[in-house]
Amino acid sequence: MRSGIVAEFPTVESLENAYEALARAGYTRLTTWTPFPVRKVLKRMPESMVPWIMLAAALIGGGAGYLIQWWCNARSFPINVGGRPLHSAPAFIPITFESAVLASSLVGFFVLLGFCGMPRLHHPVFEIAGFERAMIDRFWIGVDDTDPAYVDQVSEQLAEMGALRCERIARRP
Amino acid sequence: MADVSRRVVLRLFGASAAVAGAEACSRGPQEYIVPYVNQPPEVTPSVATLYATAMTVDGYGMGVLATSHEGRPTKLEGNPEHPASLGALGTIEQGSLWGLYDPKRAQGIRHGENPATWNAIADVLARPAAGGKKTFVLLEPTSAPHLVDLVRRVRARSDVFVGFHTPLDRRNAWEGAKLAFGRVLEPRWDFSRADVVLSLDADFLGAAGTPQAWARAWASRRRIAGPNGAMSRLYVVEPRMSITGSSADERLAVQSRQVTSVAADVVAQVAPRGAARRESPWARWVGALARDLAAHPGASLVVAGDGQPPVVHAMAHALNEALGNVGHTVTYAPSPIFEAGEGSHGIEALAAAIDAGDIGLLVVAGGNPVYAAPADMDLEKRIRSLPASVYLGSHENETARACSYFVPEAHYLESWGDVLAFDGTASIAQPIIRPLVADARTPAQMLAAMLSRREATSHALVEEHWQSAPTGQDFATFWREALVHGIVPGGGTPAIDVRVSWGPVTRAVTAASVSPAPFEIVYFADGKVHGGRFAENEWLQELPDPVTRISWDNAALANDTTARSIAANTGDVVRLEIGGRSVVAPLFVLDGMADGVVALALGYGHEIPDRASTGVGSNAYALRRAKALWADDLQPSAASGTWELARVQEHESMEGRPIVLHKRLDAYRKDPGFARELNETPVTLYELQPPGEHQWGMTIDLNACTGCSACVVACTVENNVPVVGKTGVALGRVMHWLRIDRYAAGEMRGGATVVQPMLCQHCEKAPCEYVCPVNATVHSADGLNEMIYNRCVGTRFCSNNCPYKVRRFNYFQYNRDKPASLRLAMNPDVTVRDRGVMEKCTYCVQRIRQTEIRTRRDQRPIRDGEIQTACQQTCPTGAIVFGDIADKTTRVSAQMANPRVYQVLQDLGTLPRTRYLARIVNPNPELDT
Amino acid sequence: MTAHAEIPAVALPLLREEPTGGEEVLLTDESDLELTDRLLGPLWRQWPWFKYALAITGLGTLVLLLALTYTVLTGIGLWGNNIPVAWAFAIINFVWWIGIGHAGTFISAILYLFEVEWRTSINRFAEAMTLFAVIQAGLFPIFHMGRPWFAYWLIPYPSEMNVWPQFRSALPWDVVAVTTYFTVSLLFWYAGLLPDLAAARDRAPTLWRRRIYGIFALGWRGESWHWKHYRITYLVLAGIATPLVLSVHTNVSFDFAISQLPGWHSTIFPPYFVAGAIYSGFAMVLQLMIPARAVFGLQKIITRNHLDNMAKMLLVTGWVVTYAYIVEPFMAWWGGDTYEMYDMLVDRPLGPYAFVYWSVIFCNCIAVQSLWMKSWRTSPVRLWVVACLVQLGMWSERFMLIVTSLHRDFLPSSWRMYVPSWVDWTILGGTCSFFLFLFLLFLRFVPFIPISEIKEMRHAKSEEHARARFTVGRVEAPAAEVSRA
Amino acid sequence: MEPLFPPWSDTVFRVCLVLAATGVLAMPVAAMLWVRTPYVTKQNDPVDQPVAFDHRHHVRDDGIDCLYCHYEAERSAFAAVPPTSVCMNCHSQVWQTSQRLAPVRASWFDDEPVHWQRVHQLPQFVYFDHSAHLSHGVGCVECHGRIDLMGQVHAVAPLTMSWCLACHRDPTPRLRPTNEITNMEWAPPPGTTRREAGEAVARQLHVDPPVSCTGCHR
Repeated sequence: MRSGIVAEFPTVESLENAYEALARAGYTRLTTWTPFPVRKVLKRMPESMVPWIMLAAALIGGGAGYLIQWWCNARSFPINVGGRPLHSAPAFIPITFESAVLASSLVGFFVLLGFCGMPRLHHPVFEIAGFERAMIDRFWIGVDDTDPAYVDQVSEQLAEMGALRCERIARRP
Repeated sequence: MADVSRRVVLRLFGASAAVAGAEACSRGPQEYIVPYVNQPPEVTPSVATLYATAMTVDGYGMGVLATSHEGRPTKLEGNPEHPASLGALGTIEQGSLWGLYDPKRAQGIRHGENPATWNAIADVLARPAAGGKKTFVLLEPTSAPHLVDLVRRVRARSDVFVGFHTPLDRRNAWEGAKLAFGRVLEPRWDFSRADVVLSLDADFLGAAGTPQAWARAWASRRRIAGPNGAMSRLYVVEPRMSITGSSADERLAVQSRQVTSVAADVVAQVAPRGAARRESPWARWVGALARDLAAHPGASLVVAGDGQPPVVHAMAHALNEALGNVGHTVTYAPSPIFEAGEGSHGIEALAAAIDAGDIGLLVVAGGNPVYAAPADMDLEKRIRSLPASVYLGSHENETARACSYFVPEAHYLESWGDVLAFDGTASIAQPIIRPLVADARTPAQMLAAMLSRREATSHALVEEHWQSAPTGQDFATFWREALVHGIVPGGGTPAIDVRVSWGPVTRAVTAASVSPAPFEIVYFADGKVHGGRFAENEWLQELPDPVTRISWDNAALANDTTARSIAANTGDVVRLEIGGRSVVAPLFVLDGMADGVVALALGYGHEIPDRASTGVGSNAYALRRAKALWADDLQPSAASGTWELARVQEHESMEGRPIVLHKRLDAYRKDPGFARELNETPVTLYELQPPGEHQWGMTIDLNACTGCSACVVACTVENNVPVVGKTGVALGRVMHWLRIDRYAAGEMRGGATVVQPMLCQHCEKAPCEYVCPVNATVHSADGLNEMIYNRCVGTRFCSNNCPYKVRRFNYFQYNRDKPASLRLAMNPDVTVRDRGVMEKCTYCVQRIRQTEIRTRRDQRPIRDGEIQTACQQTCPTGAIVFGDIADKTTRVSAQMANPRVYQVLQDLGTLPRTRYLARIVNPNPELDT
Repeated sequence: MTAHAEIPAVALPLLREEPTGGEEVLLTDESDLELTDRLLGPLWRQWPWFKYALAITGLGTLVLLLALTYTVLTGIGLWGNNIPVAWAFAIINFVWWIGIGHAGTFISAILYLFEVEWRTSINRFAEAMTLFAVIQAGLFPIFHMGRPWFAYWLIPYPSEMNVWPQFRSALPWDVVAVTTYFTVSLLFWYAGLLPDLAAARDRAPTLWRRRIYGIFALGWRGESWHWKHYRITYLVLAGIATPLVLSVHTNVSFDFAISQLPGWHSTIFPPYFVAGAIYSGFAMVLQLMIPARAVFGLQKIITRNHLDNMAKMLLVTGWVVTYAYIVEPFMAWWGGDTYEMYDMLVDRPLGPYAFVYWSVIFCNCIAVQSLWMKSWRTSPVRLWVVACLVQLGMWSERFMLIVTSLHRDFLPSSWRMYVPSWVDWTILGGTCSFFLFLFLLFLRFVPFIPISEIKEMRHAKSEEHARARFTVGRVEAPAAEVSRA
Repeated sequence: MEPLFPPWSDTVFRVCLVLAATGVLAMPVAAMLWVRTPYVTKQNDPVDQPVAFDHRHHVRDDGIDCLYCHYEAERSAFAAVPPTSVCMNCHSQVWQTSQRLAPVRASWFDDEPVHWQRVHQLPQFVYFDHSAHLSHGVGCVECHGRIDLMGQVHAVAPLTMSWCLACHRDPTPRLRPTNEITNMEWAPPPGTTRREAGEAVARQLHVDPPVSCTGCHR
């Protein structure tokens, strides 16, 4: 999120409750920052596209791997090697497989970074005092002010839910 | 020197194959083209020219065709027109090329330690020796007509003795002839007409020094076309295992001293002229042999070896006469060697004369007498006692050190000469290259200098002899003809008719004693250093001995029994002692040696530092007294320590695998198709025959192959095969593309061994090819298994997957840091391989491709036999046949149809192009038990 | 910053009292913060012995460098190789190292898929080990070439020679397999590291360290979307890494299996090699983990229970290779091929290299049987000794497969012995210290216990705690569900 | 709280990463392009010779046939720069005193060969044979270009293996009647393409260039 209210919670449970409550209150643009994945939060989110992208990459990579071998040994420089056929399909399988794996894992990794908006060094939330505990033992939740259900009172609501503190992230010009 | 820089154009520095490759990313170095100033008409760059010349081995002539690339002799092949060669050359004759380029060759004339001029030497030679003393000239036995002239003229000088010496003389044979015929004659054998051959310690198949014609003729009776063909039978009586012995059908291993009595027994049975018959351990063997001989009157042949005493030769002559062989399988003629048999003023005479104090100047022309002289003579001390001594030699060797003056000897490829073959056929030896050693001289020039003709060139000396000789035609024509053909027209000296005088023979027969000695030492000249003449020759030193497969050493050869009685085993150091003198040598246990016999090859154990020969093997001359080639008062004993022998083969058993197929003749006749199943094409899914017009293939007839190893040297020289030295061989990194495998075949009698030339089999479905990750070894359209050095990255997977292990790897940089002179010996048509590259036999693809280009240029087909691989070309017995197997009319196709043909490791389905003809042995059924 | 307990001496902790069963090990009473700091501790703390250890292994690495340079400049004639034994130490070490490199991905990927939760404490460790082992392995195929400067010819690139690699050979397969394996392992490892690097970023004592870890953390913020994509990607990566692990050593085994050499061309090679690889891999994990847990006092994180499970893995894979050792000679005899029979039934057990064969049998088949005893499985010292024996055995096995098969093949005329040269030994030793060198750096600068995952497990367990007491290692631990969310 | 990195650092960081990645990927590509540059293949790079020999003059003005000097080309692997004697055939009569010819005369009288710079350099392991090509209808111009228009000779062809292979695999468009070998301006008879003309030659001379490795590498 770019701007809005962020609140710090001491425990997973308190975060989960807050999240549930806000969701029930109709908030759709909620973000959490947690040291480890929180089941209840992830459950409410739509599925990721990464696996499908990786599948496509695998198919393309594998196909390319096979075609390269075929082109090299059967088309570009056909040459009698030990009386074997020029297009020795069985011998081309290992590389086909490996290139499929290579392609899909490379693509997968970088797509992951992309989807996570990484790599990046600076992020508005990093400017929030105490946020550095978010990777350790604190649980943060954020309400985007572009959320249709957004109201300024949300910070009070969060406080009631047991937020240790609430901070506002101002929109940058 | 234009000659050197021209090499650039000639790709001589192909050694930089890798560099060129590595520099693919940078610009190659700027090269130069250095044309002739005035190109000789006969020279066409890149097109090799053949010149006929002749080499002198032990005084006899061997016809040579030298391949010359822009004036560099790069390969020696046999001259087909020459009676001793018939196109083949042995190991030493081919290896002799090294001597020309040997970087350790003596470079200059010197007096003591100081350089001197030819004039200084000539002064010494021309003027009478100081103090009115005599001059003694020591030459090697020679048949060179122009040299003989000079000797006669030099002798006209009252103050000059001329004597002859070689450690390998034929005096026994000459004396034997005297005994039998009353005069010196040499037998001329015709094995091609002999059904039964008896060799009395005669290694006539050993490729070194003997006329290749003998092996060829013998093999002509061994190559049987089919089960109904006939083949000769070879009996061998010998103390040590020789090449001839291992090719024998029936073999009797007895001590050298016993050969006499075996011969005597044969005489006693074949021609019992009052000679008493004795009981002997070999009575049964001799009986069968005698009956076999008698059953083939006029078609048998008895030959005696130079190692045997005169009586044995006499008996051989007697037997041949009694068997009616004279005129059929053997004829007699005077020896071409000048003064053959005259021992009167040999080296002993020299010693005596020095002791008598009447020698003022010694002139040694050729040889290395100080090294090779009898051990009890101490010639070195005697020579040092002389006021002056001049030595003409190829290297700064033992003799050179003893003599006060030294003159480098001209190699026969850089000087003029002439020589007679064993049958008297004369050849004029022409130089192929300008002398690489400026001051080099020939023995003839030394003699000429003694006649105050110091300026005479070797050419002048040879020419003037032949101008005076009755040639029957105008000289220019004669000279040209003689040079073109490599032989002087008119052929050899005619055979003469003689009768054996039986008296001495019968007396000898009765006198011969059977009893063996506790230990007997047998000296012999092997096919490598040949008594020491080629001790500096790395090609030959690295060549594995055909029988022991040891390279870079000689060893004390003895059989198991003898070894046990010495309490030593292979690799142990033994001390061989005779009359107080002793040498240490590595023992090598070799089957087929006679009990009690220890054989030691001559010519090893040199001590001059920084030479190829340094510390290689042990010096047999240090033991050898007088001139006998054997002595029976040997006292061997185990010494401390071991001696690593560099062997190229460590395992003799075939482990019951179908590698060398062999069968007895009678068994073969019963089952002619015994090889067929090993020649079947396994079922395969793949397209086998490549599309090319020609399909090259090779057959090797194991019946004809004697294992002489001439082909190995041919391959080495033709294909720039590097030398890796003793350590390299010991580590298992020998580079020979073609090797002669040798296996024990106990169930066979005779040699009880089989040999097999093993080279790239050029498999149709080559296992090496499909494992190469970079296409560096692939199949050509004409069926060759190609090896592309410049593509090879050296993973060595191909070698692992080669069932025949014929691939060789450049573990180090063997070529680029070679001395320049050795690079001159390189064949410019073959890439010089770089470090880290795999290499192997290519069927001499350079010859194939050049012939293709030539014939296509002339728009004509390639004739059968027009392409000869190097090994095939030099094979004395014609065992190797190469050609187009797609064309059914070629010789190789005919061989492929022979019922004996088979594939090694056929069950692997590699479908080798190189196929073998099974070995058939012909033992005497009467001796079966 | 919370204060840290002083690092104990190396030897002591081996004797220290430990939780034997490993029950509730993760339910220490520390807070998340304390746990994090303890696990990050080794990164901030000064280790008195670190620089010495680093110096020694660094020196060894330098020696390796020199030996390789010497080889490249002079030629591999410096090694003991000859004809017929054209492959020897280099390939032995290659197969050995790549085998060691298998445990990491196996633990992280396969055990992850099988929801084996005890993997959590050790997977990062094992993955790092994988990377460093593969680096060692990768050296050999290049340097064993006669002309390593042309190694790139194995890669299909448009060359001005218009020549390509030959893909029927197993060597190009290796190139691809090894590079793929290295890349995927690296990504897998790094992906797993992101949350902990972020944690290190936020706990590092000095600004510069925070900045450096910040750069490597790539801006990870534990956002809900991060976790969403991260989880599924990690799962899929694990999914494809699993067949990859199996395929890599299968490819390596093809280097031999596609040839026709007796002792090489065998169809059981792929499973045989993979099992052997995991065998030696687990042995190496134990060899490194047992000392490390002692040094850093991680007995509560890497419990005897872990040791127990790993020991069982050793036992299983040990039996698989034993099975292969039995099948090989049987197949030779059953197939009746002369050459195979000689190699399997005569040359290996009775030939000149018999001592190698029998040490293989002892180390890989007999010694490991001691792990039937729980006392041995849970005793760090004994287990460590067994692991070392297994490591030795697996190296010897590769010697047996490569040298013994090569030195006596079809034509007895070319049979010959092989003796390694001092350069061979130097390079082998050199790679070992290079491996340790990298590993020390890893321990020093990278969070080598997955902090985030452990915190997650603790959370899950504390949820479950009321319900059931469970012991670490129970496969159906509900924590696994969490990890699959 | 003060963040670790200022906002602009994101852009910087990403740009750096992208540059690094492209750099790594670009290097091999650059190398591949580099080896194909005329600089490495030494194309179009006039070489200074010890004698300022001008082919334009000798070929065009004097109409001397290539084979007069390079007479080896028909029977040998090497076309061979001619021996000094060939130069002297004419230049003992004409331009005897020309300064430009001093090195030639020096060579002739001192019997010292002229060290010509090599223009067409093949690696040592390539066994090219001029006679094989001439006798099968490959004209000089096919590989050497319009020598008759060169003052200083320079290589036209890259002489890379792929370049050789292109012709060995499909020779016909480069063939011509053998009597037109040295003709720098030969064109196929009107109405026929080079390929047609070449096919006729190929049929007549049984042109079948080797594509097996040992055709050139031995």
